[in-house]
Amino acid sequence: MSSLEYSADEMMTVAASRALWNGAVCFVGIGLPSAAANLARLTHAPDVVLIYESGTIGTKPEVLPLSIGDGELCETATTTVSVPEMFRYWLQGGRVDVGFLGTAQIDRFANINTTVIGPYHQPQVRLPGGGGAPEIATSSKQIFITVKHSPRVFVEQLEFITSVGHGDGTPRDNRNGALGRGPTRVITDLCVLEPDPQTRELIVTALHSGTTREQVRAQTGWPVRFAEEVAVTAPPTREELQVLRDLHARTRQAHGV
Amino acid sequence: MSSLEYSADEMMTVAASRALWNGAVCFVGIGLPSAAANLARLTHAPDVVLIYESGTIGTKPEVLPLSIGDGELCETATTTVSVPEMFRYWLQGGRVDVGFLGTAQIDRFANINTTVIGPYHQPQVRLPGGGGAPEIATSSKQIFITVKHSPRVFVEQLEFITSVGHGDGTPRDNRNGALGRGPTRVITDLCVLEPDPQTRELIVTALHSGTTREQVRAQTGWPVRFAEEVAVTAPPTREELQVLRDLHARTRQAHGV
Amino acid sequence: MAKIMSLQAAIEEHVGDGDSVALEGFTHLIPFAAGQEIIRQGRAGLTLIRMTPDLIYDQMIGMGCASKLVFSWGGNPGVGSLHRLRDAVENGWPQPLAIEEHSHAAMANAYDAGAAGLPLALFRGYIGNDLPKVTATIKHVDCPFTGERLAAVPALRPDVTIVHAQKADRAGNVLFEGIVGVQKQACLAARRAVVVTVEEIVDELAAGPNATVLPSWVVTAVVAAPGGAYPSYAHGYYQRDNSRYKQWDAISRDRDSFLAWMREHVMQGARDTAAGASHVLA
Amino acid sequence: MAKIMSLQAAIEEHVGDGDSVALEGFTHLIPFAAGQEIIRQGRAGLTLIRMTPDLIYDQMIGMGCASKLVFSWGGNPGVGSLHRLRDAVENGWPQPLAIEEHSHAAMANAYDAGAAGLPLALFRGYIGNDLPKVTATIKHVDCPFTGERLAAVPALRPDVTIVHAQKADRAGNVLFEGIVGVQKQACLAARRAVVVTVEEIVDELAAGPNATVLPSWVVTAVVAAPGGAYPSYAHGYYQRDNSRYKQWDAISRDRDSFLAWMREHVMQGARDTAAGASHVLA
Repeated sequence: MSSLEYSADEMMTVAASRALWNGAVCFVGIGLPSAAANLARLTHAPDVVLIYESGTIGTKPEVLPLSIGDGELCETATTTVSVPEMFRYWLQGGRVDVGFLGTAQIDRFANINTTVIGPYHQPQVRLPGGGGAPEIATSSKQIFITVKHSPRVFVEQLEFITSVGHGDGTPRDNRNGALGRGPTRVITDLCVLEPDPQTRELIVTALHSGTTREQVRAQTGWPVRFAEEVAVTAPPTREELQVLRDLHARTRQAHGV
Repeated sequence: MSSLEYSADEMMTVAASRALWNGAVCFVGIGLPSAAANLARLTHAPDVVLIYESGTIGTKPEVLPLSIGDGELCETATTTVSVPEMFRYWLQGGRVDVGFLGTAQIDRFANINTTVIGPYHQPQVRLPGGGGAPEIATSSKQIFITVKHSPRVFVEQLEFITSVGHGDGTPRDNRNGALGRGPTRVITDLCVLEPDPQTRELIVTALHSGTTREQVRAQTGWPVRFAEEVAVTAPPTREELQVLRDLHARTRQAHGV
Repeated sequence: MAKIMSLQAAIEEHVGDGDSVALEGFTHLIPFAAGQEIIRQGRAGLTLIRMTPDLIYDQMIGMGCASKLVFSWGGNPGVGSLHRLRDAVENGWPQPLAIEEHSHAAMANAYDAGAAGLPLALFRGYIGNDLPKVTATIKHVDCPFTGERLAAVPALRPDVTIVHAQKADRAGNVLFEGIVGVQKQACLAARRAVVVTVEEIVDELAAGPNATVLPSWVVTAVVAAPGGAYPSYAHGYYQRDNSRYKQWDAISRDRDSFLAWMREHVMQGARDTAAGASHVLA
Repeated sequence: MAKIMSLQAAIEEHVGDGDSVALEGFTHLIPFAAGQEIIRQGRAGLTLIRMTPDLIYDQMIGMGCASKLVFSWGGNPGVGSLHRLRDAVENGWPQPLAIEEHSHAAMANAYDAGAAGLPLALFRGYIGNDLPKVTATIKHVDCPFTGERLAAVPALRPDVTIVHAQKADRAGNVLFEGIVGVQKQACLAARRAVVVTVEEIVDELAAGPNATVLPSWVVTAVVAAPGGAYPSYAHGYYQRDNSRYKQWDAISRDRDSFLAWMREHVMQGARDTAAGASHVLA
């Protein structure tokens, strides 16, 4: 690889896209997860099955949707079902390999908050809320989270858990009803974190090419730990960058902004 | 009316058809109810909404279906939904004005048996079973039953209640969960019976033209009572007979038998 | 991803003795060809699940494939009894048949719950009738908001679901049209395998955006079986052979005539399906 | 049978102060024209129900129509916050807004239960998160078969449901196509009235056998409102105006600019809808 110019955001999207395998059934959140999932589909995972909560199954958008229910998603889908069916038969039915989420805040056990900053009834900032995430988080076989690293995002303590990750680290008990393994990977613009197999605390398992441990520590709101062996994420390939940039360009043009 | 020749079966179907009003939403059982409901639609009730448990809503068959799911029902319907949706949104949803049922046996409280003659686990005759009727009987706003009069049908005691009518005559308590008023009319080839407002026992409220009380008593397996004023069902009109016979002729031709 | 294969191979690979199997199709699109292939392959000890057993389960029961039947209406539609079913229940011929009997509403809800990954279905049903006295799987749950007592049945989760549809594309996506019954729910409720026979395999499904489509990745095997729903019907392909349903009453009433008919029309090859296919061509 | 009427008359007749009202449409087919007519008619004290409040409820909340919001995701899709919703929740402007907050799964199930005439919805949800601590209507039920503890929420039963669809025929049967969301469920869950605005009223719906159709007899009023989903979209008619969604962020961030925009585009007549209609023609 010759050295390519790329942004940290591009690295993040590329690293997130690589986590998806061909044929995976992925329930896609809007924003960063959607870009990563579609990049995967347009590169190494052409048969990834993308599901959006608007009811579109097996969608292959030419441009990234701005909303979770853009017409493009329906027009390029294998089929489009009602929203109750989506949540009942497809998500709760246990058919989703990967739930791919973004978030506003995340704690060391990969619990996420998209509801509120400050007390719920006297919020400093009222965030949009859970949407599909609370049940995506517990009915998908595993969860990937992608979010930009910052100490306001990676916080010591959440004021509100919108969607559970690994709770307080106690191993999940089937009787609490969560079907899947929960978050297995968090991909940021700096690194990849995975839950420690013992403690379930997120630890850094890979640093993106060129990132230092200090950078990660500075952007994490708790004393973040590193795996015994920390891998280095390969930089984006020329093809990955080209496909991603084309996708964004098509998207900008289509959205007329 | 000049005197027309007609059979007791024709009188039964005509009398049953007259019970439906224009605009009624009718969940139709196969056989006699289907003939009556379609006769109503083709005569005085053009806007009756016919629903069959196969999922067809607002169907307008040219010929009588042999099965509850003939293609004709779907081709002439406003829309066709899945069977779970039919039972959940349309029947249980409380949208049915009249559930129109046939039966193998009926008792004095209009409970019906279509399951078994003899002990359930050692049946003399195994009948087809309940199908949609158990919940049609309790989720429709009212129930019409049409069946040929005979002492083997109108029995003192059912060995099995497949679909509840008025139970043991105790007024229905909303807490038992039945939504509707239950059977309000039983139309046979001899007469019309309705529940006594007090006791809920079926009593004869109309004799078909030319039928005697003795005939009804002889064909009823319990000492049947008569209303204080017993009406006489007008014989079929020329139009009713013509439309019914045309319908049967079209049906015979279409079914190729 | 669905694998396109022959009917014989699909049944050999996916249906084993003792399995619970749902062959669904509500009057329309009944998978006769698949059921008859199961008979030819001599499967035994099956738990057969179907709202309306119809002629296909009458045949399977009469040929000794089944040890249990889960059903909600066991007649010959528009005609009368299913004589092989009755003979099994009333006389234990050719072998005893355990039955689990429900209402349509219960089974439709139970398939829906199976598709939805729930352990139970909750509905307003089984009020005032005797079915809960004879069917052990009917329980009740009180609504925590209103106190209303609702009926509960376990979700239906067949080992294998087999259905017939109009079309699949070459990737194995399947389209159902017309009376769609509980096919989609039954397929999504299957624990181990979903086998779909179709009238034809096409390049493009040409389905509307909200048509009843099963994506390839929830289907195990797709089988081209033109006429495979005969003597039931396939909307857009051929009509229900009502005369065959009526003839079945006489054919099946007697054990010997039943066995003779099965030998001639099913056991010596898929002649019944061929009759259906000829309807398509006609 | 649905009555075909004007938007003004339909809202006058069917939406009263203090009603619980669901204007549904999941990103697609959001009934903007109807919501803006409710604003023009000055309704107050409404309980607004919607999975994704979107711009339409931001407008209704900012104009003082609502005293309560039932919702599951309250953002501007792809853009960020709904500033009028935030201002009401954070600062009580223009008046305090009670909120009942759910997840999408809960609301979708609750509409489904409402359509099904059940008092509650049962689903596998609300596991491990804090929503049950702040939303009083979340309870639990134990499965009598498996012992699994499932989440329960009351059925949603709005007094009035308002949706937008592509077409109605002259009898008032309604066709939805594309992303159909929870519209059918929300309509069938309504207690008192169902108002449907449509792009056009046609002679024939020309719908497939299993299309998403509401029969006329479950619809109260049908209103021709071309462009009535603008700036959301109507599959087959016009696209989502993503730029408007982005502009809304600036328009709505400030109370005065919001009020000025509403005066110009909504209060002086249905200019926003006209903009949508011009998209159709374009």
